[in-house]
Amino acid sequence: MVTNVASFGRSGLADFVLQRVSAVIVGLYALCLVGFFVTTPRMDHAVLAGFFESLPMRAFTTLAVVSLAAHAWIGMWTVGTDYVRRHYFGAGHTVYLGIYLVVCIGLIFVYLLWPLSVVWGLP
Amino acid sequence: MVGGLYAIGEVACVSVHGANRLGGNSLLDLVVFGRAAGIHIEEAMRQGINRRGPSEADVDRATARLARWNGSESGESVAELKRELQRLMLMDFNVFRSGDNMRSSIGELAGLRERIAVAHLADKSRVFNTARLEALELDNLLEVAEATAIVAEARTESRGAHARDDYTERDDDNWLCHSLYFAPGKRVGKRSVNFAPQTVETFKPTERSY
Amino acid sequence: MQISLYRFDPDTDESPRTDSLELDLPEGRDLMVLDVLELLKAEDPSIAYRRSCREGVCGSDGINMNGRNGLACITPVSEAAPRGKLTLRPLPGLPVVRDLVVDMSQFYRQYEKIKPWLVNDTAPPARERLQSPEDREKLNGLYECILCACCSTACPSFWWNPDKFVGPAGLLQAYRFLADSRDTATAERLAALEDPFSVFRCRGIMNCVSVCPKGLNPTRAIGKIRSMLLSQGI
Amino acid sequence: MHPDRPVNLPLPRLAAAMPVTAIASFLHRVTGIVLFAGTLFLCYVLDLALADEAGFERAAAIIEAPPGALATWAILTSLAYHVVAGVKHLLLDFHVGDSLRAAKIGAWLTIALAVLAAVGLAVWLW
Repeated sequence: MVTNVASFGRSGLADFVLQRVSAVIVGLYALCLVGFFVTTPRMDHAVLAGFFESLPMRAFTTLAVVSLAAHAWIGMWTVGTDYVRRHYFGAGHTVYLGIYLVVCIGLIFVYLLWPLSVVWGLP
Repeated sequence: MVGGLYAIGEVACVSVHGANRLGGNSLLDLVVFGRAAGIHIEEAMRQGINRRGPSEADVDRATARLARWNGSESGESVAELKRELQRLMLMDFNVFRSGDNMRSSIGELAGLRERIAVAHLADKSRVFNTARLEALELDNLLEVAEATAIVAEARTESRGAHARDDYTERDDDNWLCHSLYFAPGKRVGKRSVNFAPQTVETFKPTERSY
Repeated sequence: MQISLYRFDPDTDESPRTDSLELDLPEGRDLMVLDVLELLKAEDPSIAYRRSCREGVCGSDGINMNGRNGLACITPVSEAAPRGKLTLRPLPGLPVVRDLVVDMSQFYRQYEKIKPWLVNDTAPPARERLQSPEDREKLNGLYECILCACCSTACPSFWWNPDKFVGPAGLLQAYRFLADSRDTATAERLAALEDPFSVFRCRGIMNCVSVCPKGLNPTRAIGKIRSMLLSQGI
Repeated sequence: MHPDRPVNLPLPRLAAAMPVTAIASFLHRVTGIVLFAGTLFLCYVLDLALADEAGFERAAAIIEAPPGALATWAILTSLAYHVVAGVKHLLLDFHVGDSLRAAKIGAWLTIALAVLAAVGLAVWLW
């Protein structure tokens, strides 16, 4: 009866699971970065580039960036559909919501492409 | 008996808990007689109920009350009169009652009826007007209060929540019955408690002692 | 005592106003907020509010007292207004019919949506559908809801999406029937809640739990619904 | 229906009466939005720092200058709060701390940990 979690689309259950899985991935990635910064006594370009250019780290970054995009989209979509309501924005609220969501999607694309191009563009 | 009119719970006065039920809720009444009424209504609906529409006179009688309040221009307030009615009923028709007090209060109730008939409804607005509702309810409260008062005064015994200091004993010979009240003429009548069985073998009616 | 009262009469008012009132309270007694309203109404009969049983059973007099929802009849003035000034307003987020009376249609529609009745398509036994004491135990903390709407109208998610988010009151009842061993419509009930709004708009902020006059926990019930959805979805 | 009926929704008044659990949840949302906007800054700094030696020096200079330091502090504090509140949320999904009392303790704990992180970050950055 209930749509399978694996079948994406605007299912609340899928969003719910996706948001939590992506949260764990991004959280672990953030911890990994914090750990790296804390345990590295002297930081310079070579050390930083060296850290990011290893293949596992590139893969992890890619996974984290994709997770972040999914996580941010679900979160920002929820925020928008909460606050951009007729009560405050009048009859045109759907237009405002549309503009807001387009801006969010634009930023999310930047957040997808920019870090990936940087990390995979490393020598 | 009014065909098609069903009553259950306290309003039906089946008194499954006897005369001594002071407070709490009458769930037994609701569960047992609610189910019975439901089953009966379902059956009656299948067979078809004879109904007649309201007559002009019925409608006029109902709207006259409303028009009376809506037309009032000055007079005592509903809240004031309601407070007085509450005071009377609380003082003289509580659990412990005396004939003298009840008789004098019945006189005061009659006076109250005259005052309520010319009382004032200040708020005549149309949307969710609870002031009007309370005015109409005051009419109803007066009817119920007077019925309670007259029947209580007439029942010359003590039983359950009706404890008179001028008739302290229970009187099964005369009062093992329901009191009936007929508003036209303010007449009191009796109806026996049970149609059948007439005797209660398991629990013989007896005075309560602790 | 100083009282600030929200007033709106659609017959005469373009928009709501706030009346500042002064009331002498009897000494040495802590009145309930409903008593205060009754005293005010004796002075000015045009003040409108719902009330019935005056003991926290019927759920009619849910209002907003100093920013917090609750039943006027069982909220002492000292608790509602510890600093002495009492502010009475209608339940937030629902259209105001008049003064403290709100239009509950939206709230009832959400309640109706979750089909608040037992669904069982098997043939009924001769007497009644039995339930073990253990299964009956599971309904405790769920069935006691009196539909006063204090919880749903304290919930921002319900304020924003009253037409899509079922709200804590409705969801508590949804789980009451999901948890009932006699109900056979579990799968259908869950499917109706799977969209992004009905149940997933709950963010677990517990406003519902903190205002419920019956001490119930809709947030917990919503968590249980999500777990049921998850175990069905995987 | 009656579209002209007013709705009583005085947000500041209502917010002032809300329990700490609601405030903690609202902060979760606010920090999420801060992170969403701040990611642009992080992308920029990462791009610079990974480009070459000179870029790294410029990135370091940006983070050390007051506006950059403030932004970094705000983003990392938000991250700390968002992660702790997220863990609390995950626990709630497993029905841990779903009583009002436990949720209140959890909310205070989350806020306390975030304040600790904010102070720690301030010390580390300046």
